[in-house]
Amino acid sequence: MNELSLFSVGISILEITYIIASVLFILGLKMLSHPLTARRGNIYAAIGMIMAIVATILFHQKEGKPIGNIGLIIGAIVVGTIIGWVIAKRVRMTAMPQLVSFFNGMGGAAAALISMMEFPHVSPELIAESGMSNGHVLAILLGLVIGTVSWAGSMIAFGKLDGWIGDLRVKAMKFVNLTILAVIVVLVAYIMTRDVQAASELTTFIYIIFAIAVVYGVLFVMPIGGADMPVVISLLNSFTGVAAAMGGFLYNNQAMLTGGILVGSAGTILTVLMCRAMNRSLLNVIVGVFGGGGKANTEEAGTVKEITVSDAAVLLSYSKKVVIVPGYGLAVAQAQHICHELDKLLEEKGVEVKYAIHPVAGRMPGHMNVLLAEADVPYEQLVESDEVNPDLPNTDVLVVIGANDVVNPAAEDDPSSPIYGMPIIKARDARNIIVMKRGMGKGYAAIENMLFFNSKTRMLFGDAKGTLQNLVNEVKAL
Amino acid sequence: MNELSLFSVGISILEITYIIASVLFILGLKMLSHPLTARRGNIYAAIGMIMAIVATILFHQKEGKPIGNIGLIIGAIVVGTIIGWVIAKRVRMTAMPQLVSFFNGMGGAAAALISMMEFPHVSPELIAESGMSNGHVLAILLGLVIGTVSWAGSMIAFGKLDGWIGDLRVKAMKFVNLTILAVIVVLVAYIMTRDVQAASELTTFIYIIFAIAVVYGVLFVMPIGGADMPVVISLLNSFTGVAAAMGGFLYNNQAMLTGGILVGSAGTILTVLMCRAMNRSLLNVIVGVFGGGGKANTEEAGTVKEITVSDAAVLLSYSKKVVIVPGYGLAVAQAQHICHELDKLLEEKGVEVKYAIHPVAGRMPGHMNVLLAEADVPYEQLVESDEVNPDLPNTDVLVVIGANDVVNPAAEDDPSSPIYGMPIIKARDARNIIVMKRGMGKGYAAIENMLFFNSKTRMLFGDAKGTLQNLVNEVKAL
Amino acid sequence: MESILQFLLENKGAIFMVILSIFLGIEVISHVPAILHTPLMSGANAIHGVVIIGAIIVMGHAETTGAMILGFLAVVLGTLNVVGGFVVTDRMLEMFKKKK
Amino acid sequence: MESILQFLLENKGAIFMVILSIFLGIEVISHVPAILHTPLMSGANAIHGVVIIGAIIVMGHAETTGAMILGFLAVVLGTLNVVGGFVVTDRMLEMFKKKK
Ligand SMILES: NC(=O)c1ccc[n+]([C@@H]2O[C@H](COP(=O)([O-])OP(=O)(O)OC[C@H]3O[C@@H](n4cnc5c(N)ncnc54)[C@H](OP(=O)(O)O)[C@@H]3O)[C@@H](O)[C@H]2O)c1
Ligand SMILES: NC(=O)c1ccc[n+]([C@@H]2O[C@H](COP(=O)([O-])OP(=O)(O)OC[C@H]3O[C@@H](n4cnc5c(N)ncnc54)[C@H](OP(=O)(O)O)[C@@H]3O)[C@@H](O)[C@H]2O)c1
Repeated sequence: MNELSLFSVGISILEITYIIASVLFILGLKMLSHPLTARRGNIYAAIGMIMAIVATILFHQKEGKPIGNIGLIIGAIVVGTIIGWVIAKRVRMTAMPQLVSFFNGMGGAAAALISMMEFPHVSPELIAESGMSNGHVLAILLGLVIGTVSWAGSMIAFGKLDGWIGDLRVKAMKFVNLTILAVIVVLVAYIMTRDVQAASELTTFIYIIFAIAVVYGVLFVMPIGGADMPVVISLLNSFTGVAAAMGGFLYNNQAMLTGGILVGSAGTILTVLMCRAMNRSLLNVIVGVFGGGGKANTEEAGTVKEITVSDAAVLLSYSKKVVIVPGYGLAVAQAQHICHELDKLLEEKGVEVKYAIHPVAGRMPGHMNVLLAEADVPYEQLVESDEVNPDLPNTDVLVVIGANDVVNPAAEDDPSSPIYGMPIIKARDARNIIVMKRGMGKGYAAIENMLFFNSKTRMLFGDAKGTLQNLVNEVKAL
Repeated sequence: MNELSLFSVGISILEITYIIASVLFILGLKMLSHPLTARRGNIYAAIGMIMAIVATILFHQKEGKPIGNIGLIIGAIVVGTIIGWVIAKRVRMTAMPQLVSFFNGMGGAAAALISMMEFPHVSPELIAESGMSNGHVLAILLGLVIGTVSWAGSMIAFGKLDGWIGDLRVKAMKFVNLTILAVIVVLVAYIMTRDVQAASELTTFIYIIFAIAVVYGVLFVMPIGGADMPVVISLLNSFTGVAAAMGGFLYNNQAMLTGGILVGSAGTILTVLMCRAMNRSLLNVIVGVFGGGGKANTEEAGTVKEITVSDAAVLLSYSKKVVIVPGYGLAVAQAQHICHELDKLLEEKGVEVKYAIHPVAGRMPGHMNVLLAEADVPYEQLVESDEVNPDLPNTDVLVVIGANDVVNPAAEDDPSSPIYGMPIIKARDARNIIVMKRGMGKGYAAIENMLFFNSKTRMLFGDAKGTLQNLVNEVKAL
Repeated sequence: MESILQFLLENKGAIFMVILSIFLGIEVISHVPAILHTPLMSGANAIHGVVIIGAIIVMGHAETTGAMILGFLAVVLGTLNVVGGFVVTDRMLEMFKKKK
Repeated sequence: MESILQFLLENKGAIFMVILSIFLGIEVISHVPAILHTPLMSGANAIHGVVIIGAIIVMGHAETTGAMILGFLAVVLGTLNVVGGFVVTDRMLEMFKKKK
């Protein structure tokens, strides 16, 4: 085999590896969307990724030149791997959404960097032939803009979820954002219509676009309510996918193209599905109507009745069937372990205890599952809302712990309510209802909850962790 | 615009049209698999097809030459359209499966003809460069073999379903088939390893392969039980898809490639799904184990009790709830119209009548739906088996008309039965059961049915159409 | 070995397209209810009638009488597949629609 | 107009691949249960880390010190995306598995 054919063998192996990697991405994504195969799917996708990376380092060639700086590249990969691994392993389970956002931002930044570095190197022959208005330049510019927006937006989302950035809601925001977007479009068009010898003459504009895209990313995410972040992260996720796909066009690279587009389209659908699970539209999330609307009939609310911890302990201990509805408050109070202690105590006394899991309880999908799994609550005790609802009339006590919107009967009764139509856990069907929360604070949707005023309801005020601790002590003492 | 750019505009439009057609095929197939959108999906796919055809005639070029013989081509299309349309519109609803098989065969034949005509024209430059063992030749040969097998097989399937070809089951068949397949493979390899100047030197071999493929197609389908034909047709359908895709490779044609592969893969899955609905494996269908196996316990069967038509009429007229289970016998007897007359009569008398539709009742999926729709039975009266089963204990009379396997309790009771595990309509749960059939003949699976010996069951022997007519007369006379 | 790699390399686009189409075909069909099996089979049958494009191309460049006869036949058969396929599918689905 | 057509023609393979991938992305995800939304989001996030390949290519052909610094950064960030993404997803899914 001569030099030339060795060369072409390398390229062939590289291209085939990319195709295999693409197939592994597709398979992985498919498997990720079924509970039983999800974990294996993640591993499949990871294998595809490793294959693509190794093959690129070994076999990639640009105008006949193989990959250089291999030491530095491997160094960078090692650094990235250590940092990424440690962060991913260390972080608390409840901080997962911001972590995903952080890693997403990294991908966006990488895409933007690639564009910035490739721009000055657009081949002069191409420019001589078809000017700056060619697919190559367009892919670079789109990669830059989308990657940058995704990076900046993800960082803000990260900050919000981590609690050190608040919401910024100004009336004019929408107008400002549209203007910035228009400026970006104009700049892109400007660059693409220039008559130059080499792209490097226009590098300054690249930095300008980068700066403006950063501003846009920040302003895009700033006004969105902190609790809507999972949806926004999913959206930014699909942005980064598209940015990666631009790189695929640029390098005529199958794996980047498929991987990027796949994530772009799957991410968009996932965003829509997440919105749907909350019974809202994507526009509604982005414009941020939530948290204010809904003229709940607070006037006629009536009074709430409290219950003491010892009475609650007695009521629970002498029940046959108890259903616990956990919500965001349980996560905030980090009360999952003590809650599981309570349910074990009750089960020892012969009480049947189930957890009713609402799909959007908490602040991310599956939040409650992750939380309770952390406390080792066995899977068989978790019941989905559709399943538990028909059973509630036979339930002696339903205990709401830090949940609010997901048990709000307004979703069924009040067509003017912003949550009207959302499927809920029909708490009021139970024989007795105990609600644990700190006070009369509202939930995420910021609307009144008539359940608290129901004649069957008793309130047990206080931080969920403390209250549950007291309850456990009382039950033990019985 | 000069000549050259006009040329390239035409090509561009053609390629874009092919992409749009491909997308319409995908969309159409997707919509075809949901009840509400199915009909629209079919139309979408048809629009894609028309676009592709028109664009090909207008814009296709081969080495700069546009499509010639346009008059003849349009003539052929007109002839094909008229014949196809008339046959498709005229044929009885119950003859649908053989019709699909017929049209499928036409597609296979077209693919084979294309291969035969293209073979002598394989470009001599290509042969000079890489010999006969190139992708082009392979695509032609595969298209020829697969298309021919599909054509011959489909014609046999057509003949079997139409009743003028019987089953041929010889022990050695499997061996013969494998030998023929081996011969074909050898011939293909032989052609591809020849050292010739032009492919036309090998044309004779093409005809030999064609002839052998015809024999293979015939022998492949001959031993398969007539009632398994829907599965076989679905399989041959995916064959034709692959043959069409070979044409796509040959002409580097997007629409043919996507359309063909899509049908090839969807057809394969559909075949598997159809097998699964009968609780059998594809291999089992092809090798044809059915019809013989299953050592049903005929010995201890006991005796059957008959009922007279007038007693049956009384029983039905004074019931509150009647469920009719139609089966293959109803289709054979063409008794759907008189059956609907009976149910209308009963409904007038205040009896609630439902039809329980088993997914594989009859000889093609949806057979009963099509049959009853033909007799204008309203859709609301049809209930799927899963839905009807929990209701049967409250059903006064269940009337089985020409069904057998789909109500056979062996599927639940007898692990040694060939139909064990198949979901059935749990007829024996009903308060009374009337079974209409001609005698004690067995069903498609050729096994004994203990339902007929159940103490709640009464047999009403005779051809379904005649019996139902008598029943209608009696009920009217009451 | 080398020539196989070469072949794969040259046709990587088409090969990948085929893989994607296979996936798509599987995904699209996998949730179809049993009742639609027959119409779906028939609809798919109509779609592979796309082979008619090949027939038109062959016919459009046919020069001898023999080739023309065969080409004519191929176009007729392809048309039969397309037209018959779509019309029969529509008829079946019409029956289902009639329901209401 | 003409140049757009020309562009489409030249990139028809890539364009069609993109269309197929979009379809596939939609099909593959559309039946995911709500409980898997977060892990799926995280898994998808890891997959778009494939951008690291671009970073490696850029870095592999960087010549000036400035380009090397930026390239190094790009590879580090891409790796963060990939490794962090897959590990975090696995951790989430591990929690779900623990159930039994
Ligand atoms: N899961 C998702 O993917 C997701 C994503 C975005 C948005 N959302 C939205 O989030 C909401 C989730 O409903 P949810 O019922 O879980 O929560 P929620 O409606 O937000 O209510 C949480 C309740 O917990 C109480 N609480 C807070 N801290 C507490 C503590 N330390 N101890 C005890 N109680 C405490 C609060 O009342 P006090 O202040 O009186 O204590 C509050 O009413 C839905 O509206 C959903 O649409 C969900
Ligand atoms: N639907 C599909 O896609 C499909 C495809 C292939 C195979 N299959 C198989 O076909 C079977 C379908 O079950 P099935 O219950 O509908 O039918 P079946 O089990 O085949 O039984 C039909 C019964 O109808 C009776 N019959 C025949 N002609 C009659 C007439 N003129 N009047 C009255 N009765 C008549 C026969 O008994 P007598 O001879 O005593 O009258 C026979 O027992 C299943 O085993 C299924 O797996 C279905």
